[in-house]
Parts: sequence; C-alpha cells; structure tokens
Amino acid sequence: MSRLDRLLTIPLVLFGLVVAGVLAALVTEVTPAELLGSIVHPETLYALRFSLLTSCAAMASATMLGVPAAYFLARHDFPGKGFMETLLDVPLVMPPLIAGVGLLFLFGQGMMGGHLARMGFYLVLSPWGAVAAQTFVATPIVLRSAQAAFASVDRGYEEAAATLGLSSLQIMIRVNLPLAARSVLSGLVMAWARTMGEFGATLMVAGATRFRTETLPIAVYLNISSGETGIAVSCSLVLLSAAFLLLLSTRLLNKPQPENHLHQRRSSWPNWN
Amino acid sequence: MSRLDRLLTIPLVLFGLVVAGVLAALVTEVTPAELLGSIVHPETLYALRFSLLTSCAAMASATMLGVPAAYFLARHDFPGKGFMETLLDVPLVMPPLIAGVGLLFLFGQGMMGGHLARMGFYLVLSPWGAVAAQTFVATPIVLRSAQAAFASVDRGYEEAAATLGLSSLQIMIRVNLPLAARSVLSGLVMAWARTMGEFGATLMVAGATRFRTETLPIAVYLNISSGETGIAVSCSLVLLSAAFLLLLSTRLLNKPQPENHLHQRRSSWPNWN
Amino acid sequence: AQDLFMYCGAGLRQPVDELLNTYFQQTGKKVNVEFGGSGQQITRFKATGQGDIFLPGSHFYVDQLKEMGQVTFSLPVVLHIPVVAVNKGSAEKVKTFADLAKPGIRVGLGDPKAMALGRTAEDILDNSGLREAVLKNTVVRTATVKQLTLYIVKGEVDAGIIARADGCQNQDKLVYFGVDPSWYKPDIVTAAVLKTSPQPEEARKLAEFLGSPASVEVFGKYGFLPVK
Amino acid sequence: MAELELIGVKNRFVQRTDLHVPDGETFAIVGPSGAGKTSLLRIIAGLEPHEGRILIDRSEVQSVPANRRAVGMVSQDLHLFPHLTVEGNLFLAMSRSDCSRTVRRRRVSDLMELLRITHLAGRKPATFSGGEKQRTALARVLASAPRLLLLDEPFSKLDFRTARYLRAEFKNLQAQLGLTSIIVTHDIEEAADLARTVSVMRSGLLTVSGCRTGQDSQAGNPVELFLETPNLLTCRPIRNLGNGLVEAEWAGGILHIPDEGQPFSSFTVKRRGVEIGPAPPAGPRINRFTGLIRQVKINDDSAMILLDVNSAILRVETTPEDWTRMGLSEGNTVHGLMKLRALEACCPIISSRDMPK
Amino acid sequence: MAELELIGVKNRFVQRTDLHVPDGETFAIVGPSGAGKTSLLRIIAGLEPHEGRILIDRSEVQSVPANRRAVGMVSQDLHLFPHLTVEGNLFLAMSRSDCSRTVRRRRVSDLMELLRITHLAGRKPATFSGGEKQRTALARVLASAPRLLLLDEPFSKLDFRTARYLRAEFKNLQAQLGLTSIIVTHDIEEAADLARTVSVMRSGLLTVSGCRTGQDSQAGNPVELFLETPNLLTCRPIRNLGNGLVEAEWAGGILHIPDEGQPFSSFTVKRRGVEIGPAPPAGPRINRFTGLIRQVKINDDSAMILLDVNSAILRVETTPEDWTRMGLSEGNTVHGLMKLRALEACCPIISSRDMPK
Ligand SMILES: Nc1ncnc2c1ncn2[C@@H]1O[C@H](COP(=O)(O)OP(=O)(O)OP(=O)(O)O)[C@@H](O)[C@H]1O
Ligand SMILES: Nc1ncnc2c1ncn2[C@@H]1O[C@H](COP(=O)(O)OP(=O)(O)OP(=O)(O)O)[C@@H](O)[C@H]1O
Ligand SMILES: [Mg+2]
Ligand SMILES: [Mg+2]
Repeated sequence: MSRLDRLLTIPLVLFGLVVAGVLAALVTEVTPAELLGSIVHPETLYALRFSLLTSCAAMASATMLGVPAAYFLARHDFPGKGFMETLLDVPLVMPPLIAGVGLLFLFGQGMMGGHLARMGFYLVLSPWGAVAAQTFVATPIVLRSAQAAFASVDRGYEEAAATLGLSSLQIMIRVNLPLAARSVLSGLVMAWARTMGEFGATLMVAGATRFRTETLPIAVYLNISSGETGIAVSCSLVLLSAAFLLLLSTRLLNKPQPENHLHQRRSSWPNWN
Repeated sequence: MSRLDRLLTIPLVLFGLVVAGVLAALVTEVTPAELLGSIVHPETLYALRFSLLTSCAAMASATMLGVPAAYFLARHDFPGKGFMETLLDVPLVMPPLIAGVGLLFLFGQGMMGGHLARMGFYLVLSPWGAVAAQTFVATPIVLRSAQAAFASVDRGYEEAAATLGLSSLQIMIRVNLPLAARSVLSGLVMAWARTMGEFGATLMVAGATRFRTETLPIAVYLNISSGETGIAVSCSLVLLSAAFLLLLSTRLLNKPQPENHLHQRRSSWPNWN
Repeated sequence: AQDLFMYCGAGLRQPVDELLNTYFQQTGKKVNVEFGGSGQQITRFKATGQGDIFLPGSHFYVDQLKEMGQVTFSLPVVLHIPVVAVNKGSAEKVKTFADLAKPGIRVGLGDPKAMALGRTAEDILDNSGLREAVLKNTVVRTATVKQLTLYIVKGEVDAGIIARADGCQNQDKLVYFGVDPSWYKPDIVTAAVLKTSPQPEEARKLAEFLGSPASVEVFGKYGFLPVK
Repeated sequence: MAELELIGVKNRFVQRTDLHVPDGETFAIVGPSGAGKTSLLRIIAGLEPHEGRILIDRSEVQSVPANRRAVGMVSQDLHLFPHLTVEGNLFLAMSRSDCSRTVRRRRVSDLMELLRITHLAGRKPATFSGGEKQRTALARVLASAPRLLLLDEPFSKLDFRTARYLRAEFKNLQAQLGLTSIIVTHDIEEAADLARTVSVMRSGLLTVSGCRTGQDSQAGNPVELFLETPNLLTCRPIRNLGNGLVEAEWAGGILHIPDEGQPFSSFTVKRRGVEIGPAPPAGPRINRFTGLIRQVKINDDSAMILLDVNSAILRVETTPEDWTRMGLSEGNTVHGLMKLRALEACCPIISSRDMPK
Repeated sequence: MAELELIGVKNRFVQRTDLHVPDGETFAIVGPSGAGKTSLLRIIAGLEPHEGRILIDRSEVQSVPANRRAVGMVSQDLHLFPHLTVEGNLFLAMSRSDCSRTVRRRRVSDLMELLRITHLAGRKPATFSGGEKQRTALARVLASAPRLLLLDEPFSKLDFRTARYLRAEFKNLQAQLGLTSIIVTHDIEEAADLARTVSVMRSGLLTVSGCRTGQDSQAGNPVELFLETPNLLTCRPIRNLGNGLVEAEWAGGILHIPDEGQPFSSFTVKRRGVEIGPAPPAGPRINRFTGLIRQVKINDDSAMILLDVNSAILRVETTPEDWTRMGLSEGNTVHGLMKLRALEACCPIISSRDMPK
C-alpha cells in the first residue's frame, strides 16, 4: 500500500471503529435473556415481518417512481427544472415526524381521505399508510442517486444503441440502466436501509397498533417510551442483524459479477506513489 | 417528447404532486400568526442557526471521513471487505433513536466518556454531541454514494494520469474526484439534507436544551410532543424553506458549469421513439 | 452556584415553562430544562449519570427510578386524569363512554406500554365491562397522547381516551367528558430529586416549588387537576 | 438497399451540402482533422441537429429519430456496450429484427466468423485490444441490418493485413447485400479501393470529385488538391522498346512509360513524381520537359503548381520550402523531369495491385 | 534521454521478451490485432503486472510505480481528462515539473502550436474530433517531459497530411531532445519512416528485425513475413542506357533498373512486384528469370514463396488463390518477371519520397 492508501485507511478505520463501538455498546447493554426474549417474542417477529414487507413494498413503489423520474430529469431540460428538482429534494430534509404529519393531513379526512375512502382505499392508520410513508421517504433518495447515475453515463452508448435501431424503452432498460446500475443500486440500498430504520413518518401515518402497523423501529420506539431500554435495544439488534444479513448476502451474491469491472483492464488497482 | 418520455413524466409528476401536496397540507395547517410567530421567535432563530452550524460541521467531518474511506474501498480488495462494507452500512438502517442510544452509551460515562472528559472533550449533552450524532448518520450516506461514484470512474484516466507522473494524491484530487464529482456531490447533498432533518440521534446524544443544543428538528419534535402542532409545523416550514433556498442556490450556482456535459457532444438529448 | 438541570416530560412543557420563569424571577436560580419523552429521558439519565430533578407526566417513571435507587426525594405535583375526547364532528354520536362501543365508531387508544394513558385506558376498559366492544372499534394505538389527540382533532378517529390537559388545550376542536373515577387510578405528575444531583438542597427546593399550591394553580390553567 | 440524398444539409460544423449516393454504392470521405466528417455522418444518422433535407429511398427522414432510420453507424469511439459480451452486443443489435431465434443465432455466429472474433464471443469488450473492439463494432452494426451504413474510420486500428481482408469481405458483402455506405477514412488507398466516389471535406465543406484518377478535375479543385490525385494524361504510344519501356508522345515530346503488357492511350503521373526547377534537374536524360507556371497554391505543407506543358496541364506538388528555394513564380518557365517510377500506363482493366482477388 | 532494456519480460499476453532500445532511438512495433502490442507498452509503462526485469538507464524499474517512471504513454483510448480544457490537461501533465509558471505557460503554448491545437486551448475534449483528441493527447504526453515515450497508434486518426507533418515534427523533436520512444502503428510506411528498428509482434511474441530493408533477414522470419519487406538484392550495374534505365547484372542475368540519377550497388524489389507462374508470364520481355521454389508458406491471406534464382534468394508474395491456381509446389521451377515499377535502386542517400524536408 502506498502512503496515500495508508492515510486513506485512517478515516475508514476510525469510522469503522465508531460503528463497531456503537454496536458493541448496544450489545453490552442488553442481557442475553432480554435479547432472547425479544427474538422469540411473537411481537418482535411480527414487527420484523411487517418491516420487511412494508419496506419491500415501499421500495418497489419508490423504484417505480424514482428511477423513471430520474431518467427523465437526467435527460431533459425545461424551464423550472432546478426548482422542481429542489422540490423533490425537500422530503430528504423533512424531519420524519413532519413528513408523517404532512402525509396525514394530505391523505387524512381533511383533504383526500374522503375521496380515497370512497375508492375503497384506506391509507391512514392502515398498513398501506406505512408503505406510503416509507415510499415518501425513500423515493427522493432513489431519485437523486439514480439521476446522478444516469447523468454520468456516456451518451455515446445511447447514440450507438439508437443507430442500431433500439427503441427508447430498450435503450433505457438494456443500455442506460445497466450502465448506471452501480450507482442506482447503491441508491436503492440506501433508500431501503432508510425505510427499514424509518419510524417517524410511519408512526404518524399508520399509527403504532401492535400486530397491525408495528414496524421494528416503532417497536423500538414504544419500548424506549416505556423506559425499557433493554428490550428496545434488543429489538433494534434484531432489526440490524436482519438488515446486516440481507445486505451481506446481496453483496456476496453480486460479488463475482464482472460488471464491477466495467472499464478496467486490470483486476486490481496498482499502487502509485 | 417521445411516448416513453411522456410515460416517464407520470411518476415524476405523481411524486411531485405528492410532495407539493404534503407541503400544501402543512402550510394550510398553520395560521399566518403562528408562522410569523415562529419565524421571529428567538428560539426558532437560534435553532435554525444551530442546525445550520452543526449540520455544516457534521458534513465537514462526514466528508473527511466518508470520501477518503470510499476512495480506499472503491480501489482495494481485501479479505472481509464485504463484511466491512456491510458494517459501514449498518448506521443507515439504525433507527436514529437507537443510533443516539448507542453513541450515548459509547461516549457516555459507561465507556469512553470518562477518557474524553479527561481530555477536556465533552461530547454528551454538548453541542459537539449534535455534531457527532449527525456525523454518524451522514457518513455512511457520503461513503456509499462516493464509493459507487469512484468505482464507476473509468480507470483509464487514472492510468493516464499516472503515466504523466501525477502523485497518488494528485490523481485522487485532480482526476478521480472531479470525474466522480456529480455522484459524490449528490451523496453530500443527501447526507446534508439528512443531517438537517435528523433529530433522533441528536436528541439522544446532545439533549434538547434550549438555546444550547436545540436544532430545528428537535424544536419541531418538542412542539409535537407538547401538542403544539401548529408551532411544530411552522418551525419545520422555516427549516424546509431554509433548506430549499440553500439547495436551490447551490443548484443555480452550479448550473452553467459545463461539467454537466462531461461526455456529450450534443447539448440536449434527442428523442428516440 | 451552578444551574439546575431538569428532565421534564414534554407534555408538561407549557406550565413548566411558565413556572420556571417565575422561579427564576423569585430566586434568581436558573434551571436548564430538557423536555422529552420520559422513557427516553430515563435512558439518557442512565447513560449520562447527570441531572438534578426529574418531572415526568406519570409517577410510573419515578417508580422505575426509585426501584433503581436513583431517587432521594419525591413529591406528587398534579393529577393527570383521563377523559374521553370526541371530534367535534362526531360529538352527536359519542356522548357517553358506552357510546364508544357502538358499532361504526372509530376509536383510538394509546399504546398500553409506551404511554401512561394507554395503561390507564386498559384499566378503564377492564372496569367498564365494555372491553371487547371498544377494542373492536379501536382502529389505532398510538405511541404518544399527542399523536392520539392529533388523530381526534383531525377526525381520523371519532374518539379516544386522552389526558384532560390535552382535551383542555384543544377545546376548540374537540369535546371531552370524564370517565367514572372508580375505573382507573389517576397518573400523578411527580417531581423527583435525583441521586446524582450535586446540589440536592437546591433541587429539593425546586421540587417543593413545583408542588406548591401556587404552582398547582398554574398547572390548573392547562387542564391539570390538583392532587387531593 | 437504399439511396441517400442530402439537400442543403448544414449545421454549425457542416456547410451546405448536397449529395447523392446511389443505391448500392460506397461513398468515401477523406479530409483533414476537424473538417466535419464525423459531424456529417452524425447528421445523416440522426444524431445531430441540422437544417436541410435528408432523403433515404426518396422519403424524407430528417425528422425521423435515429432509431427509426435504419442507418447503422460505427463511430470513431465505437461505444461497444461494456456490460454485454460480444454475443450480447450482437444480439442486442438484432433486437429490431423479427427473425427466429435460430436464425439470429446463426447470423451472430456467421458475423463473428466473418470478422474473426469468434474466439471473443463470451468476453466483454472492456479488455479487448483496439482492433478487437473495432471488429466487434463492425459485426454489431452489420447485425443490425441497416439500410445505410456509415463507417467512421472503421479499419484504422487494424493491421494492414486484417484491414485488407476486411475490406475485401466488406466489398463482397456489399455486392451481395447491395449495401449503400459512406466511409470516412484517412487512408486514401483504402478510400480508392472501397469507393467509386471519393470526396474531400475541408472546413465543413464537402467536395465531391469523380473517380480517383480525376477525369473531370479542374485545376485547384479541393478534391484534387487534397487527394494528390495523379495527373491523368492522354498520350499516343509510338512503339514498345522491348526493354520494358514504351515510347509515347505527350505534349509534343517523347516519354518513356513502363510497359504493363497491355495497350494504353493514357497514363498517370504522380504529382510528387515530377521534379521541377529553374534549371534542368539532375537525373536520367529521358522524360524531360519544359513548361510554364500557370498557377501556384501554397498550403501549410505543400505547394501545388499548375504547369502548362505545350497546352497540356500538369499538376506538380512540392514542399513550400522547396518552392521558396526555387525562387520561381507564376509565368516563369520551368524545367521538369518525370520519374520513371511515378509513371503508370492506364490499362483498360483495373490493376489488381494490392488486393487479394 | 534514456535507454530501455527488457529482460525476460512476460505475462499472460506477452511471451518472454528481451529487448534493447538504445538512447535516443525510436523502435517501432507492428503486428496483427490482439497480438499484445498494447500489453507490452502497458508493461513498460508500469500499468500491467508481469515477470522479468525492465531497466531504464540501467536501473531496474519493474517495481517502480507508473507515476515514478517518467515513461509517457499515449494509449489507444487517449483518456484525455474530460473535466479540463486542453490547457488544463497540459498544465496538469506538467505538475511534476519544477519550472516557473511563466516557463510552463510558454511550454504549453509552444506545444499547442506544434500540434496545431491552439484554437482548441480553452475547450474541453468531449466535443473534439478524433484527430483533435489525438493531437491533444500527444501534446499532453510531451508536456509531461517523459524519459521514454510510448505511442500506441498515435497518428491513426489523422489525415495523411497532418500525420506527415506531425511525423516530421516528431522526428525533429526527437532529434532535439534525444527522446527514446516506442511506437505501435499499423502503417508500415510510418514505422519505417520513424524508426530505425521495426519489429513485429504476433501472438505475444516480439520479433526484432534489422532495418526495414532487412539486411539480416532469413527466410520465413516473421518480421519479414509480416512486413512484406522488399527483397534487398545485390547487383552489379553495367551501364546507364540513357533512356532512364540502368542495365545491371543480378543472379547471372541482366536486369533493367530505373535510373535514380545516383550510382548504386543494390536494389530492392517488392514481393508483390514479382509475377511468377509455371509458364513465362505475359508482359515486357525484360527483367525475366527462372528459379526454383525452395519454400512455400501459406497464410490466411497470402502465400509466401521463397525462390532460388541462381543461388540468389528472392521472396515473392501472391494470394493463396493464385498460388493454388498455379498448381506448383516446392522443388518446381517457375518463370518470373520483375515489374519495372517494383524495382528501386538503393542509393546511398535516403530517398525523400513522401516527406517534407
Ligand atoms: N459541441 C461542439 N462544440 C464545439 N465544437 C464542436 C462541437 N462538436 C464538434 N465540434 C467541432 O467541429 C469540428 C468538426 O468535428 P468532426 O468531429 O466532424 O471532425 P472530423 O472531420 O470527424 O475530424 P477527425 O478526422 O479528426 O475525426 C471539430 O473542430 C470539432 O472540434
Ligand atoms: N484482462 C484481459 N483478459 C483477457 N484477455 C485480455 C485482457 N487484456 C488483454 N487481453 C487480450 O490480450 C490480447 C492482446 O491485447 P493487446 O491490447 O495487447 O493487443 P494489441 O496488439 O494492442 O492489438 P491492437 O492492435 O488490436 O490494439 C488481446 O487478444 C486481448 O483480448
Ligand atoms: Mg471524426
Ligand atoms: Mg493495441
């Protein structure tokens, strides 16, 4: 390793240690009994399942919304685009509770709830509310990463594809998407992680009804509120382990794919000095 | 616009409408008096200033930590790398309150607080705690986006730079960083937005002492907790407006830079069918 | 001397703000107060080992600290009693507690673990004999009483059991009525002096100030009832 | 398969261009760096905004998007899809075709064979050598079965043997499929070999000349100037000297022209194959003449001199330095000498010089 | 400025290579697509792992990282920095130099002038034409003042005039600065023009020949085969016929060789300039011979025939098809004819043929 590389490992190790330290601090805080108790508790299991389901549903809709929108924004200029993009960034800044309050007001009885209810669609205080809240939080993350990714793709590929007669849809799906895949995926993972950990907006829109709209982060919050830090921490350890395993397995599954080596001739980086 | 383009605008407009709707719902919720009251209230102003300061400080440290670490990870393979990367993703999933609890335990009296205090460095219950908490939340976002961005850069540029005699540091700063700039910046903006809206971890580590460790999202949270929804919403509108203006101005300032046109020959996208 | 540091339930913010102002004017003693969820504050207190006085919305949390031996002195301040609050639009449909059991009424309740009033509500349900019927109407449980209040105010639910203080503060948007006092044990807002306090005398003075009749009167303005 | 016509096509980098490429013909463009050759191809492909009309098979396509024009292009940067293997690249290029899967598979393997990239079939292009990439790009564009083929320096990264082979195959293919194509190249031999018509682009201006030997040429015509088209001169052979030379009369004098074993009535002489000077140059005593300087045109790196030799027009090229050294100017008389090796008799059949049959 | 030596260098794509390029010399590599030319350059630049030793100025550099070797390289893909203007690219390339700001600025503007890209100074490379990019890359590598210069097809995207100009400038520069360089090219003329030594790479194997006219050549030497080096034959001039031809004796017979106005004692004849067949071919009656087929080597697109003409060795190339048609095989006698235009007397001074002085 070159000197620069050694320098670069300092922040890496530093932050890695902090993360490990935080996890260790959390683990030492709970007794094994508490941990075991939470793991096998049907409520924890329900919340875990509910979290996974809602976050997957939310990611599906966030992807359907964010990726096409990002594709459009990366490729078109129109008056007011900057304004529009900034507007779409706003949910990123919104404190989750406020996002939840806003969604509650928008989809609640006051504004659109009545109409939605007449269409047989109850969003507020229902599991769909959790999905909606998480979608709201995840979409801008997906959108922003995907937009940057699409904008970074060399347009020559698209032009080549066009002269070969591919349709715009084929160009999008078979050329630009794979070329932008790495950053798009990384955005999706970030968004997914956010939905898994999200509780403010979900809490407000869906409520915290046990065995109905309780996600793991809400379970954590409920336990913190009742002062049962141990159980709260165990619940969050369950959440983190599940997420960790999922992330690790997708990573390992993706590993041998040579798409990671899009542009390179060598398989590993040389060390300059 | 081609048919595909028209289709692509659907998710864009849909999500844009939802965001606008949420904002509208929030705005209609507050009376002008409440809004005005919050804007000129010294506490709001203090919280805004504190939010901006801490989030900037946090972004500075998150950038210092995340970007070099990302650069290293994008370029080196080592055993256990997948594990390490996943570990660094964990804070993304952590519910903020739990992240706060973990940091609190780690830097509190129990573990490292004593040592830190002896070094004259109080993290817990101090403004630095807010910075630490936000850094913890922001770093993985910076890291993940930057890593994907660096990994997507064509290695040929780096090789060219090396044969021209540039040092590794110059290669990093003058070649790879500008080439990855778009996605790195987009990651920084997302991370910054997150720190601006973050309250769970900050609340836990720094507390919610007025005129001392109160960020705008904490003010929002406290007002919600004491049932003053109107004030909470006005505070968050102040937060959102500030963020909106900041984001919009950076966007407009960056606009004329032709870096947006890295690879293209044409200035606008053609429309395939 | 040093400032005092107080943990205070977020729901008590308005009266406590007012009282601490008065206290500062009377004694020149500054109190740094941190509002928040009481459960969260216990966690923070355990981790930081700092603080002089704790004022949660329910004696339940003080009891937790007492069990841990962290309390040197405690004093009941005011009562936190439950009421049935009804959205103005549904006021015709819900006039008595029994109406909560009527089919088609949407009821919201607090989470029995996370929220003091959630526990109280459980007692009420048990003692009223309408448990099953009301639970069938219950569409949501909430994490905080403010969340539940918001749902009622916004009409997401027709009615719910909230604190009198919250009902009182939202009189313009909802109506409320009391519940048979024999069905529940009221929560008591309790001031506790913490063992970690470096100035226990000062802390005790503050606790006594908070429990004084004048203070109780201020609490009363916000809908809290005095402890008999 | 298609006929191309440009009418008043222009944009920022291409001056008003009218062009007609008949069905099944190859049209070559040469010209200096930055002249606008690539820009013109991009306009035809539909990748660049422009004014004027483009007709393919007599129907206007200027408002048809690129992916509906069936105009294939190999760009200078190739842009192979890096996430796909060679086969993947080829199959994707055929996605518009409605052939069955078997037919497509056969087509892909035929093309890979033709371009000698079968051994690369399962690899992704990132690690290919320059020539491998170029051949893959050629295979890909052929896979898309375009009506019109635009090739931007398609053989530039290939060694001369492979290039020669591919040129031959390309000509075969073109004859078979009747492909219409435009090829940009920097190799004038290549242009002449592939195309019936060679044109020159300079500062955005396309000038179309006739054949490579420039029958319809005028003095100073930019095509002539750029191409260094040899002088095509009419002569009257007198007798075969039997020593490999043929005596012929030209411009009132006698020339010795190498015998190609065929009768001829005209010959070419390379512009740089003529030595001139104020005094008779050194060298053999045959093939000498005197002429009048009619016109001189000095470029960056060449001086073009138009001589009048007894009313015959002879174009001579020298370097600007040499020209200055001579101290001559228009109207002066010069002595000249045609080098034997620069003279070629124009026999009726095309010489097979460097081409495999 | 530097001397390069490779000792037993090899990797996956390059077979064991020993090579010595003396200080100030240019070494050219030609060879088919995918032969490993680029790989070899990358090894020398320090971009590719390999075995063996690399010495620059007699010190081992194989473990020195690329950015400390002062080995400049223009790769096939150029990789201009897209976020910087031309000037920015050049200045960045000079960041290692310790010259003052003024000196650097002068150097940048000189280089831009030299490569004729001054008009592009403030533009970013994304919209450049192929040739503009290539010239910018050349300017950039020169700006970095390397000890050793590796050029991978540096003039491939340039029209022949610009290429000719740049080759001349490159030779000047090299003479001035004593640059050592290795150049990969597909243009054999270019290789011969620039380099004293031309070598051929085939399937990872580098074969170094002598000069372009192959004095030290053997039959079947891959360099010979690939390059189509003309036959260099020794002869004894008898008399100048005065008609532009010189009579000379070769292999016991008489040849007529075009007069170059200079005395000579050897001549070259292009391999494809010799016609052979089982019966005497048609054509002029001079320059005929008979010989014995000693060896035949058939490639994809050429047949190499080694003839013994009265103990003189003559290499002839034809197409495999023509060869088959002749129905000859090793040991047979053939009749041959050297075309006049394929014969060139070897005069002591280098012919200035296509080069501006
Ligand atoms: N977007 C653009 N902005 C400015 N100049 C441009 C742009 N696109 C092309 N050009 C210029 O137009 C000119 C013509 O470019 P073009 O690529 O057509 O040249 P070319 O004839 O293909 O040259 P080469 O043989 O070097 O490839 C070049 O000088 C180029 O720099
Ligand atoms: N990482 C790799 N994996 C597999 N094959 C490789 C890799 N890198 C190079 N090759 C192969 O090595 C061979 C030599 O490549 P190289 O680029 O050196 O050829 P070249 O002589 O420069 O050819 P060209 O004239 O076409 O540029 C090619 O066949 C190429 O496909
Ligand atoms: Mg071009
Ligand atoms: Mg190569």
